[in-house]
Amino acid sequence: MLKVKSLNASYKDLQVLWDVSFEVRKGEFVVLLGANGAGKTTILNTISGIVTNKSGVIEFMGTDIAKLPGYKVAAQGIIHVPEGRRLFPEMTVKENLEMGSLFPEAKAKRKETIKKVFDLFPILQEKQNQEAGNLSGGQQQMLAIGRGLMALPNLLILDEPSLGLSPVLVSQIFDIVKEINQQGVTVLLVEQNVAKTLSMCDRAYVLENGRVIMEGQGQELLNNEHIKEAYLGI
Amino acid sequence: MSLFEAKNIVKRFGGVAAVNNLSFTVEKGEILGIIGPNGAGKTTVFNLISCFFPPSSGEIYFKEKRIDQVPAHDICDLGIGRTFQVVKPLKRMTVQENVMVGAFLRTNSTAKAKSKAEEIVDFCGLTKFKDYEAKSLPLALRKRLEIARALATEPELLMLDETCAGLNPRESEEAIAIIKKIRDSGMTIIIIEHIMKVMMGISDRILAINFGSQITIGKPQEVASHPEVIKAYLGDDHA
Amino acid sequence: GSQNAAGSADVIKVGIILPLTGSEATFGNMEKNAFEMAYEELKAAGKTTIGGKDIQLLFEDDQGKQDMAKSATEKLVNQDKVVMISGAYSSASTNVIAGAAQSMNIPLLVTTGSADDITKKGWEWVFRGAAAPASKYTVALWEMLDQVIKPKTAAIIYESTDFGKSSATGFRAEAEKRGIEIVYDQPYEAGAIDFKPMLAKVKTTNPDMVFAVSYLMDASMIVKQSKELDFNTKLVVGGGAGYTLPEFRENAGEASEYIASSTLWVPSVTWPGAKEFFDNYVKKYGKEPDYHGAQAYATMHIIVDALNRAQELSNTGIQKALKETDLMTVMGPIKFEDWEGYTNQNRPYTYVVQWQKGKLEVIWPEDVKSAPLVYPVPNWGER
Amino acid sequence: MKNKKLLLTIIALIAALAVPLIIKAPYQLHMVILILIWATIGTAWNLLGGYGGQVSFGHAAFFGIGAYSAGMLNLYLEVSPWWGLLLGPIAATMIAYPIGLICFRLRGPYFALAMLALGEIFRILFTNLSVTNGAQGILIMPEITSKVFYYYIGLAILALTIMTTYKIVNSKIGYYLVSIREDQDAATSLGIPTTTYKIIALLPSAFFTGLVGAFYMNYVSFIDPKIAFNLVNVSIMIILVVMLGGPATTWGPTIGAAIYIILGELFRATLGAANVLVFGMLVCIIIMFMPNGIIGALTNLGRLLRQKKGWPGGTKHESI
Amino acid sequence: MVLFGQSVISGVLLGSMYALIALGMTLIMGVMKIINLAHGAIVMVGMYVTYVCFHQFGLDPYLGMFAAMIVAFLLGCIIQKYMINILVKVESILPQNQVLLTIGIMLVLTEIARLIFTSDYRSIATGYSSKTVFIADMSISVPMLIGFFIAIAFTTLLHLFLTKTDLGKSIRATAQDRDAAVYMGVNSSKITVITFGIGSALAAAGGSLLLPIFYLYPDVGQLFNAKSFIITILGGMGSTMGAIVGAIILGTAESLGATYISMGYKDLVGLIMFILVLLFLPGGLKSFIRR
Ligand SMILES: Nc1ncnc2c1ncn2[C@@H]1O[C@H](COP(=O)(O)OP(=O)(O)OP(=O)(O)O)[C@@H](O)[C@H]1O
Ligand SMILES: Nc1ncnc2c1ncn2[C@@H]1O[C@H](COP(=O)(O)OP(=O)(O)OP(=O)(O)O)[C@@H](O)[C@H]1O
Ligand SMILES: [Mg+2]
Ligand SMILES: [Mg+2]
Repeated sequence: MLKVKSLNASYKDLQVLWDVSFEVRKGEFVVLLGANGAGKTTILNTISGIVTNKSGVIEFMGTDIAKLPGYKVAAQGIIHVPEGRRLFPEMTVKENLEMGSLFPEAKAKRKETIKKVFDLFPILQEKQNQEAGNLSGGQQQMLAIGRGLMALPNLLILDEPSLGLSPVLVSQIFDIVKEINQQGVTVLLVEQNVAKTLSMCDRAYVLENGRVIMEGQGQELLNNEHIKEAYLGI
Repeated sequence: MSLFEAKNIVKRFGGVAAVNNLSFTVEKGEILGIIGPNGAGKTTVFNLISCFFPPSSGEIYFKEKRIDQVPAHDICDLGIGRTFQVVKPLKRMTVQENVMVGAFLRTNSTAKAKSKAEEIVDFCGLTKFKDYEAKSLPLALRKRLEIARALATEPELLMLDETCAGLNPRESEEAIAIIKKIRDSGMTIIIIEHIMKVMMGISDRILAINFGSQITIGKPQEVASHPEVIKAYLGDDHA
Repeated sequence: GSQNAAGSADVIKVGIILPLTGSEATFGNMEKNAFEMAYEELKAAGKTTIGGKDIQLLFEDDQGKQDMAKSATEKLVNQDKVVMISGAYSSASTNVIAGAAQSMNIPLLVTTGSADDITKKGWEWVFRGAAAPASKYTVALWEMLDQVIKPKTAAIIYESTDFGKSSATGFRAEAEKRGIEIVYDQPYEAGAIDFKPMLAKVKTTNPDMVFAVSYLMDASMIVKQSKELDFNTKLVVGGGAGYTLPEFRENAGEASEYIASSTLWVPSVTWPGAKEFFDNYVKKYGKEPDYHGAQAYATMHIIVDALNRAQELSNTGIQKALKETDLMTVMGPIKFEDWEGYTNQNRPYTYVVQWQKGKLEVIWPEDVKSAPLVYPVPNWGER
Repeated sequence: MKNKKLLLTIIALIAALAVPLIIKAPYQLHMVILILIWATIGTAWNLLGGYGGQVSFGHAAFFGIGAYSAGMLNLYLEVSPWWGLLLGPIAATMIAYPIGLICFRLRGPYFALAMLALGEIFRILFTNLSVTNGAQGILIMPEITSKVFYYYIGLAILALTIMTTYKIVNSKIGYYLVSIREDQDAATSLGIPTTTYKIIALLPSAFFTGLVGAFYMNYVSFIDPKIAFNLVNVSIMIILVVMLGGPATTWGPTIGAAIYIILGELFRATLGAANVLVFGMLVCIIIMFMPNGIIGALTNLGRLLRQKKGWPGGTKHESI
Repeated sequence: MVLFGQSVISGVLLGSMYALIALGMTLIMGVMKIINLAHGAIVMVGMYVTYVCFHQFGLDPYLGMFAAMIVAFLLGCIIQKYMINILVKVESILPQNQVLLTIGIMLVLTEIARLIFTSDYRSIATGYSSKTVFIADMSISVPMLIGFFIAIAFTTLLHLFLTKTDLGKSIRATAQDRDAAVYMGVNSSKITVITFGIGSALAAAGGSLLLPIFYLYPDVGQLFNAKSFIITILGGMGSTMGAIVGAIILGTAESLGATYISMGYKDLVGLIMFILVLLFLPGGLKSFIRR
């Protein structure tokens, strides 16, 4: 479904991605691993067209999207729940959710999807008329994911969704991601919660200094010595 | 008397109480962890202590002096340093200059501030990056810079807000090592963190809150096995 | 600027500073046109060549800013080596140029700037001929008020600028002398959209007459809104400027009817050449000149006259020639005299004019009037 | 490094002292004096705006008060307007204090707009009050005509201003100011009383602006409220001068002033009716393509040439 | 009593004349966070368009208003697309450099107008320019009354547009976080361009409403910048209802100030109100009105 081939990307004159290749197949749950600053967020932003200084091929369902501007990528059904949530702080929770469903198909089902999101995150329903900026960190994260779901995505990209969440919410969020995946949405996830994600995912890629150094099944990597030492700190 | 004491503090935003009648003490030299679900009011507690806004009611004492009405900048002078959950680096200043700004609290001499900063930059393992602008650092280092800058003000009480969030296990271990080093130098610390492994490892006591009120306070093991904490915060798989 | 020094040998340079861009550019350009027109006429008459040297006009743009006026003066005097300066339009610029001219011992002939101060400092290098001190615009008006109208109460409204304030001060002083009660006396900031609050207040004081000093568009706003408020008084007199210009009539429409004003010049004055100037200007530039144009036109004549009479074309020579000026111009006879604390100041002739049936008629002084005064003016409802 | 800087400063100073020996034409010298005036205002503004990040749109207030101090001394006490050089800066500083207390309660654009409003308030007050001679302004007779004299006074004022701001900027206060500019919350958490330090920056800024205002009055010999408190021609021009040269740099305002004055006069003298139009276009182009001024653009270029590699993409910092 | 009534009526009507201009400002400043000192110049452009329509094609100013809005919309789009959008991409020490850009734009627009139309004052005389109706001795200007109703209509429309339509929400979303809006599939540069365009069109409409009763010249716009700032802050940044209420409050305050203090201090009333609101009511009227 998503094929990335020899992707290079830079900020100004500083190159951060070097010849990155990976793929995500339809219905899969793929994880990107890597230390801080390895370039995970950069990869995701390259896909969704926010980082423009790049070369290489990004193919989504057969079409090359590498040259598309960001907003057209979203129109393809790739929805990115960004690092740091990036909500619209002065809009209400409900308006934030509505902003998630701007494309015709999603808009047609707006009411139903909102209901589903509220079922997933009851706290959002409770706070639906509050400004998003006044939510606590965890609530904001839920809203960000909810907003992503509103678009009825083909491919859902999540960048560290568990960041700053309480343990119970972390498990909840992972459960939800898993559930979304099982409902047929393809998921590409970046996480620091290495043990947990590796045990859940189908496949994973390991990134170091902007290069893919390893790939494999989740369980398989979990037992890898290098991974154990560098990421699990065992 | 304890080094720090909060008495029945309340903070309301609009009608909602983010912190609701919370009381706790911190003893000299200990590490107090604060846990609680998202939106429980942890960061708000820090903001109250550092007087970013005044409490709706209640009293806060530090070294037996009441501090809840003093201007925010005096808090640091009194000996309370903090970091921010959402890091706030002084972006276009170098790492060293960031730390110098902290060090200037205790000296007026540029030379002294500089040497002090160098010492602390080294202590936090940032020497390699001391001439880089703060905006070019990755998150892990920015968080460490927050700690370094707060340390430079020579606090007696240091408040750390999710300094390990977003770090991978390996990096958080490095962060923990630094925090332990700080404690060993005799500083008192209040720390907020969601990663239980970290909290269990370094806290002397843990305060668990929900809806702005205390659930329980005590030894890490006791708190972690408190049924209400499990229910509201840890979830069943942690039990 | 050393190349220019060599060139200055065979031409006589005269520097003229005007606002050619910026918000005062309308008048600056009108004056520039009038200067040029006069120059060409004088050239045709062979007066612009003196001892084999041609008079050359150097125009500098001050954008209506005193900073620029200072720079322009410096440039003209020190780089272009002009023998004398003329200009400027605004009082602010003229003030600065006057100070600079005085300190550099260069003759300055003021074209328009009307601040009283300019010729009240005893500055021997500063001359004001075609322009009057603002407080003297009303000489004819007071004659008329004394002889015909004899008001008991008056209201003064004026824009808070140099010209407005000087005019109001002058009017107030004269009124006090005569025991006329000033029932309303306030400045306003130019450019307001709504004068009704002020006018409504004036209306409650019910004055015999209103003396208003306004720039162009404020003038028409004030009379239009007086009409809208149905504020009737026996006579509204403008203090010059805004109330006499063609645009006033155009913008105020019927509300301009019977509004009077004091002024320095109208096309129908009897001074020789005035009518020709007006007609030629209209023919040449397709626009009607107002008194600013006449001032510039007359100033050009004064300059050429003085330069022709000067014993030598040095600063002192020109100063002396200017001082001895006795010339008839479209603005009337020009002489630089010292009186009432003024130095090198021509005694201005002033007029009172009134809009009647869309035409600006001279109603005072008696001997030059083109139409009789309409007084008291009918109420708005009856016009 | 340090020695080199010192050497350069000394060379610059000697060159500056020698200017009247080289430029003898009064007209050119007049331009240079205007440059000195604007360089001083810009440097003073830069302390608060460039380093402290408190962008003031109301510095005309201080300029005007300085100028009026000189004018009113002459008008009422009939003493030499040169005494204004003493009274002007003091008056401006005294006015600045309450202004600071009021406006520094606001941040960012709100602060900028409040200062804009205050500048306008002063203009309206000075237009309507009769003690200030209202709209008529104050005209004085310049006592000294030698341009060289004005040049050296102007130079001394600029040198004093640059030296003082340099000292401040490289001390604790400077670090505090920059930290306030970068993140006020962080600064507060580090124990910096932000309002106090903003005022500490405002007072000298107002002082020197007032000083140069008084000098301006002596030099130009006439002011009225429209000139002295002008929003576009003073308050905004100051910012333009600083932006042009490079905010938060020692020499930026001076370079900016030189360019501003020279180009402005060149355009005025040569371009005729289109001169302001061209100037406006130039402003747009400079801001769009040199957001950190000429010095900023040059250092950026320097960086590109010098620094090619290095993690983490960080640009090494030039001294603040 | 008549005097007081007359002042209040004048003030309310005057305020409503400011309202549309301020509405444009609140969209550009409040929603897009751009301090736009070229706003007045755009009002001026709108006025000239209306003027030309009237003189060349005999178009009534209330119809010319639509032509002015279209021209100003395009002009605003161009300014945002080719100038401001380029500027926000480069990083600078002081974010306020964007203000200076708008000053440059103001100079350019004003001088272009001057080259075309010279500095002459121009006005149009319509049959209703001076029409008034009297209520108990208090005069009400008909064109101002028309302006009042048009202002209310536009405000209501804009309010509904921003809160009820997806495009309106996208505008607000883009203002708050450009990149985040892109993640949602919003073409955020296009949105900023449209927003600036709409803001400019409203400003031009405000100018057109003034034309029957006022006059124009190239610098006329400067009269409106400060007023629109005051109103925008007074009403609360980005609040449409705040803008119109703020405008009317400012108009009334100016009017009462002119009557009871002095016309010379009229503008002072507004400015002092401005500073007081900044200090003591930082959210503006918005805090009361609730968007
Ligand atoms: N806007 C930017 N400008 C310049 N450099 C950047 C920018 N964003 C990121 N970088 C640099 O690019 C590199 C990769 O960053 P990226 O954010 O992709 O890492 P990451 O793997 O997502 O890390 P984290 O775990 O901290 O989220 C880092 O060295 C970072 O400093
Ligand atoms: N400035 C504010 N205005 C209104 N409500 C606020 C504000 N700051 C915080 N709140 C509310 O107060 C509550 C507590 O927030 P706080 O940030 O203290 O939570 P927290 O415990 O730190 O959560 P997290 O673990 O997610 O960081 C939340 O419901 C939040 O919405
Ligand atoms: Mg990342
Ligand atoms: Mg928190």
